[in-house]
Amino acid sequence: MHHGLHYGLLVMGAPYSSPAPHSALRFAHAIIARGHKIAGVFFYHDGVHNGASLMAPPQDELNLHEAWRELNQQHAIPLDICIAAALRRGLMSESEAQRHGQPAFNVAPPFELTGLGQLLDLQQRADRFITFA
Amino acid sequence: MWHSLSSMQKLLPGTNMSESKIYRYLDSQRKYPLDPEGYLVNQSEWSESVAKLMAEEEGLVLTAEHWEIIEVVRAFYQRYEMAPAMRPLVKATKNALGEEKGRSIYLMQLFPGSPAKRIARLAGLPKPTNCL
Amino acid sequence: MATPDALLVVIRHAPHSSNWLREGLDAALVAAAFGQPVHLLFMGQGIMALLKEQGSGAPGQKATLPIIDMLEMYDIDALWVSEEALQGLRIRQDLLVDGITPVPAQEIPMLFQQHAKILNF
Amino acid sequence: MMLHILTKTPDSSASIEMQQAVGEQDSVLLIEEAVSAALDPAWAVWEQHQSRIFLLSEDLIARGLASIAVDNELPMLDMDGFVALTEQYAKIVTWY
Repeated sequence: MHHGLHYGLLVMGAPYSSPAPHSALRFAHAIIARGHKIAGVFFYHDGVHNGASLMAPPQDELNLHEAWRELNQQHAIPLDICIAAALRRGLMSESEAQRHGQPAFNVAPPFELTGLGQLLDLQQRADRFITFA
Repeated sequence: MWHSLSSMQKLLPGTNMSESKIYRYLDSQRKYPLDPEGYLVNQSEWSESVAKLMAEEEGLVLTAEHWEIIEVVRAFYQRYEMAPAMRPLVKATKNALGEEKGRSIYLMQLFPGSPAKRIARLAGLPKPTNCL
Repeated sequence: MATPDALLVVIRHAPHSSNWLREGLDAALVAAAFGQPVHLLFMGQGIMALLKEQGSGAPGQKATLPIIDMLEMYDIDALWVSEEALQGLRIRQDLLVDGITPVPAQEIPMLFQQHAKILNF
Repeated sequence: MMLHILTKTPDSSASIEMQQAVGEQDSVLLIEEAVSAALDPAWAVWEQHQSRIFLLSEDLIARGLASIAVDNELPMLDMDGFVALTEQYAKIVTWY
């Protein structure tokens, strides 16, 4: 009866400062295990740090950035980051680095910098919309 | 993984900016640096002649009708410390100049493309930061 | 009072404490700019964003009051505050900007029920 | 009818604000720091929402609070149960 729901996730907690990204990832895998789909994950507020590709925790700890990438690779789940929240906090994709004249970048596909419109669109499209913060 | 942009090293501050494709100058005397999207780097440098130069390179001749809209946007920024998106721009124009002009079609005719962004640039305001 | 397709944005954080307030208001502004009806509910410390005597920001920070004043330009007219929270903070309504509607404690759950879409900041 | 997720301790402002918003038909799920509510079976919210309030078991176990929750006869859900709960509520609000 409740199978095949589309979930949208909003992640606003920073990796290793907040338990939110861990909770969100475990929840994401549980959603899929129950036969549902994830329409997208949107990162806002301090959650944008999940997209930092320079993240290098000790080898025996979960690398949250890698964990999100794997979720994307295994289930083709879009990973969208609010561009204004990211730029403020020093996260940039290659094209943003070019636009801002910066010598390096730290956001790469499958993470995408996008507008808040994407968040509102995800909330509209999803059958279930859940915030982790 | 660390992404190095070797091709961009020359753009680091302190290197020769004139070779850069990112920053450019509005004027031939190189007085007014622009950011990669054509916004003024130093807001305080804005003047009516700067606006005229900006408009010129966009192929736009500023008439009295353009100027009154630019004034509306500058007043909006003065009051709210943010450049307006299209919807509040229409409302602010309506409040200041009346029903006839406070319509998106009118603003589109004066500033074709995306009026909110174009006017913010011509008015010497920072790029709207809203996640739009 | 509430339309089914309106977005309810709940603001619970004060100015100058974190970026929750600004980023919450940003979400409200973007939704409104896209033409979605937006209602704002201020709870707890979030009420501090409505104090009319707020000065300009702490050094290097932008003030919140201009954004609150700007909401009407985005057609965000429904600004609700929890009456209970007002009393809890000992804030009289005349200390707040104009156009605020106090909501009695027993009606707060109703506001949440009436909105299909909610963002909680 | 909706689901409230609380992530902060029972005495947090998030918790107080959530209590102001919870309606009679609503359910409550306690995760992350909120599972410390297991230590206080006298917490008003246990009384008010008896049959519709749950603790996330893996967050309890991680914090060493699982047997206390069992002793106090408080209802627990695992991650799969968390998803199942969200299936029943079209609207979910997180308090943090």
